[in-house]
Amino acid sequence: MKAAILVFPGSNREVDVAQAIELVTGRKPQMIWHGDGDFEKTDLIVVPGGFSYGDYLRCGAMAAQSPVMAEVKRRAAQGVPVLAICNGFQIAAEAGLLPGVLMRNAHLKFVCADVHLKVETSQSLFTNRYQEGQVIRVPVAHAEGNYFADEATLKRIEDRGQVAFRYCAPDGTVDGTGNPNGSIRNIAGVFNESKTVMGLMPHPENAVEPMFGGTDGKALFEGLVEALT
Amino acid sequence: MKARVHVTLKNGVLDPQGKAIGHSLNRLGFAEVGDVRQGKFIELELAETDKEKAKTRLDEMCRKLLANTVIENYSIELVG
Amino acid sequence: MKARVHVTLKNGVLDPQGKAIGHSLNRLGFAEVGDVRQGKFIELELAETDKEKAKTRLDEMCRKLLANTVIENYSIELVG
Amino acid sequence: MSSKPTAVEKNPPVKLTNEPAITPQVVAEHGLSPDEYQRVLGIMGRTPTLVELGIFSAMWSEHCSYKSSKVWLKKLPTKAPWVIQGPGENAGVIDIGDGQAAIFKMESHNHPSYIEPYQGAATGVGGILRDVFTMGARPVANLNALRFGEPQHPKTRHLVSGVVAGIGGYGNCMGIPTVGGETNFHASYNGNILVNAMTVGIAPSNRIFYAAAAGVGNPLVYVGSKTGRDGIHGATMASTEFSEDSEEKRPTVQVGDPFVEKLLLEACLELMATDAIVAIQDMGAAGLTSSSFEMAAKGGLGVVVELDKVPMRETGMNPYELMLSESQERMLIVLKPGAEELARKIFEKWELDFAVIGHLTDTQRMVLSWHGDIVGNIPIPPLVTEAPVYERPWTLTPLPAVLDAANVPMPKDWRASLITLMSCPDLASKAWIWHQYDHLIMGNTAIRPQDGDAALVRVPPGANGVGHKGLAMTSDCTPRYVQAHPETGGRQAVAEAWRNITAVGATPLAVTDNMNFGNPQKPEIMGQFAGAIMGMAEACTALDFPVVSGNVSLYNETEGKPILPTPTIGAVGVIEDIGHAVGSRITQAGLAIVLLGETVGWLGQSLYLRETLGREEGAPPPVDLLIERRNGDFVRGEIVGRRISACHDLSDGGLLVGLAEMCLAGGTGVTVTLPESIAPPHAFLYGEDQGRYLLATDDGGALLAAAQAAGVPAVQLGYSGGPDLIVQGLLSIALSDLRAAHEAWLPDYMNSAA
Ligand SMILES: Nc1ncnc2c1ncn2[C@@H]1O[C@H](COP(=O)(O)OP(=O)(O)O)[C@@H](O)[C@H]1O
Ligand SMILES: [Mg+2]
Repeated sequence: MKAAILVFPGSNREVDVAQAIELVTGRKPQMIWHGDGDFEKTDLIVVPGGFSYGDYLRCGAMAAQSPVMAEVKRRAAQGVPVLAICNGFQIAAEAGLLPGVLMRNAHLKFVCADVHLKVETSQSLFTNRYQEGQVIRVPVAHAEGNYFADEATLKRIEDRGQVAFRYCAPDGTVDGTGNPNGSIRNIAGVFNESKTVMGLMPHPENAVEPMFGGTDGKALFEGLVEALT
Repeated sequence: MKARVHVTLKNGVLDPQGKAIGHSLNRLGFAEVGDVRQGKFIELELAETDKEKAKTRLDEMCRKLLANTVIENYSIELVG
Repeated sequence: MKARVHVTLKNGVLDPQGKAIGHSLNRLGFAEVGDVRQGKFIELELAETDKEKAKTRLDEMCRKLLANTVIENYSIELVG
Repeated sequence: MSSKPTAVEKNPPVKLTNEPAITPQVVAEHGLSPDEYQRVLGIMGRTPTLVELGIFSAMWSEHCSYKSSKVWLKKLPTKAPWVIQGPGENAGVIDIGDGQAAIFKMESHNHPSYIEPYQGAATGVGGILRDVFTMGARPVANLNALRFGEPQHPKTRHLVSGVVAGIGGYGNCMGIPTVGGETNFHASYNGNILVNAMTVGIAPSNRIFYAAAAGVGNPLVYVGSKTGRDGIHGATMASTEFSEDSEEKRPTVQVGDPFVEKLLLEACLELMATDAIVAIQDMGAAGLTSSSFEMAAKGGLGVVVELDKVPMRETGMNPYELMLSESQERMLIVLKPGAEELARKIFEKWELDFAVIGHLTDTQRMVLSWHGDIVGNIPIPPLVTEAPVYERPWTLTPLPAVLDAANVPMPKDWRASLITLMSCPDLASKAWIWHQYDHLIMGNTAIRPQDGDAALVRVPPGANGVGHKGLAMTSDCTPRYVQAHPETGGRQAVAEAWRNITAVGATPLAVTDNMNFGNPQKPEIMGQFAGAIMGMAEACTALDFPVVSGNVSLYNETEGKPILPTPTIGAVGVIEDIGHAVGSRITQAGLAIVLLGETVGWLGQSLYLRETLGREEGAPPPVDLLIERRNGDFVRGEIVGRRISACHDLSDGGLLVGLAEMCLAGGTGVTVTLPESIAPPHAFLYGEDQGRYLLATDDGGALLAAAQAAGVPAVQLGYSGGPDLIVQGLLSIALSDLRAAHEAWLPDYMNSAA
């Protein structure tokens, strides 16, 4: 699997996700500078976490307008898979690649902690190595991960199975206790309609080694490798 | 010329910041405070003399960057 | 009655937000945009009918919570 | 560019329009004593211009000159075979093997954080980060040591939330994990909180960058943010006269821009990978003044600074403001000749300002030009060699009488006493704080906050691809001990830091300190400083634990009331194989719980005494450094020998608190029995005797035998297992109850009515 990772001024988890991908593929992904409107063909595009352009106006708003994102939109339209993590999710949402928006956490504080996620479907490039209903433990680290969409959008994405992950309690119960940021219906990750683009707030890339946060995130990357090579 | 842009959350969109501010004001003893909403206020210097041109450009800026029209409204005023 | 409060950074205080917004507007081709400053805009519902009372209370709110007078200015207006 | 002073450089500096005369009042406003001003006249041979006066004032301030503390800091041991750079540079540097070096320092931002908690704390983090990456390191971890007033003080809640948000806001955006620290509350900090920030970075040991300028004619380059009127302090209000700018245009609080700092970090590391740099120095306190001065002074050279070339954020700025501004996210670099374009490209790629603002000369003078006029011309060496140094009078604090445990009542209700301690502000969980810090980014965090005595971060393999080292870091100080007896307190702070590093299995290597004290002109305060230094020096020497960097913050007083003397110790250690490290979490049943070290039951200055009886008295627990070392070396050997599954040092709150912390961290209970002891139960369980550890191991017998062979007192207390913490015959408490009390205090406090 050939992967490309976007790098914006202010990106800061691009190294983490590069390490995770190298761990499962054995090869270094290519890093793409935000100014580059054009880059070589890849099997996967990753929009990583961080504070692109400082995230000063709205998280992801400025990055969504960058030349490289115009190219990403073009390729996504052609079906090139895109994995958008944390700030990447915010960017993809701002760029209209994914439904909904990410608002300030309900408690208004940055939160860095392990959370539990309920896998909503195994029917996707990104989740094929998980069981539907499986509970995994991965960390979040954000101040604006409070997912919001209007009723119509929610109904649509839920009917079409576009919800990838929901925050839950360790036992899998989906309720307020497991929700770290106030996301509507505990939504932690969503797909686009064709399920070729996935955005999620949690960081699977920080859960790929036993000593460093566990390995529950590894299957996501292994699944991608399986599907894309 | 100078422009002032207000970006506010649409009705029905939850506003955690506003709610928190309302809470703390009540807690601080300002019982008369009811609903509170927080928005953004952006002042821009424009090298543009034609009011109409400026307005259309500002409108473009808001839709492209300053506001997320999925959840936010914006209003534009030109000062001098 | 309704009140609108603007909280803005004092002159000379660095405004990273404003700077970044100006930058990306220029980058997006809005070359006419010069200096940009971002502030907060807060709307409050008040269970208070006396304008004067409201003003003094709002002033108190600003100094106590809404603005950090070390680096920010605030202005208050009452609507209806 | 000529290196000799040009004709114009020889002229006396021109005064600026409306520049105020240098009256005694102006001198006083610049914090210079009449005697210090006489030195200035002696050095200058004429009345200084206002800019020159401002420069003397900044360079001779306590902050830059260490005039009150210098004579004492000299007494700290700073050398060891693994020390690459001791105090004197931007940060300390130690060799950690595999061709790698750890670079670290701690710095205070106390006063700014009290005035504007968010920005004050944020810029504190920004400043210490620059100190570390200016030397060529990529920062890999942040820590922070916080001291707030008593919880019931009206300002405390606001300060806690602002400071924590500011530290997180800056570090999180920079993408550097904040992995540890400490947080205390005490009335003495009501009007003067302490915010001490520490950064640890890693660099190839053959690619360290220093501040000493070299190469007459070499260009002096300014990079980063533009210069505004940030942080030009009260003294400088003298300058208001010569511009009509309103007071409002002179914010004394700096605002940080972590986004720009992140760009600056990446740009600097990119430039450092080339060989374009001769010297580099961040602009910290006293901005352009101290940075340019230090670079020239360290290189024994002179410098011409063309102030009109400095990138400015505002109109109407004058040389005085440009020299003294403390705008953040700026660096000064001396480049090799001809490297300008290469460097410019890199900084422009990162959208940062880049300007050549001067060059080096051999005149040993600092010459400031402003649109062709010379506005300042100061000889550099005397400003350093003739800087005031004070041997302030000092009186040591006498050792208080030892408190006999017999005179301290037993708890009437053991359960209640433990709950009280576990939920008291100093011992309650600080999760509310560290969950606001990204402590996982970079993917190298092996021991997270609360899971061990020290934070543990993986060191990426060296250039040769070798190594799976771990870097252990901690920050410690027990101000109430230092208050009671500074020498003992200084000794204890160093010993606890050493113990915390040891408790995860790492070898303690070096120390950075942050000396927070009151007004040094009071003999008893200077005595506290002196005593603390003596204790620290003794401990650092005995433990081979040299001080490689540090910071001094004096005059921490409000209305003449000083803070508790707080010499914060930041420490770093290394474990060769990170896989061998242990935390303090008891995660399985059936493990033997063993207490190492001697317990006489020392209740003087204990938290039991303070929190359950409201008494702050007695002599603090003594620290025997030989025993400390013997016990620690033994523990470390057992851990790296893979014979230990959890370890926790005993400090605040004593044995029972340490045991409770291990149970909560790992979610497993224990049942222990009090051994034969000279100490009564409350002294045994709550005494704060030093040099002790609690260990969990699956072979208690082997550990006891090994301890005996090593001459280390050891006793098995019981076994792990079950949902409760049980002390036979004294108390039994469900971990769930303990957890509720331990974890609820801080969030409840922060959420309760202001
Ligand atoms: N301000 C802070 N920032 C980050 N971590 C903190 C802070 N305050 C406390 N902690 C963490 O909480 C835990 C308990 O702190 P402390 O009681 O000081 O540990 P110890 O007694 O072992 O020195 C430690 O892991 C420490 O790193
Ligand atoms: Mg400790």
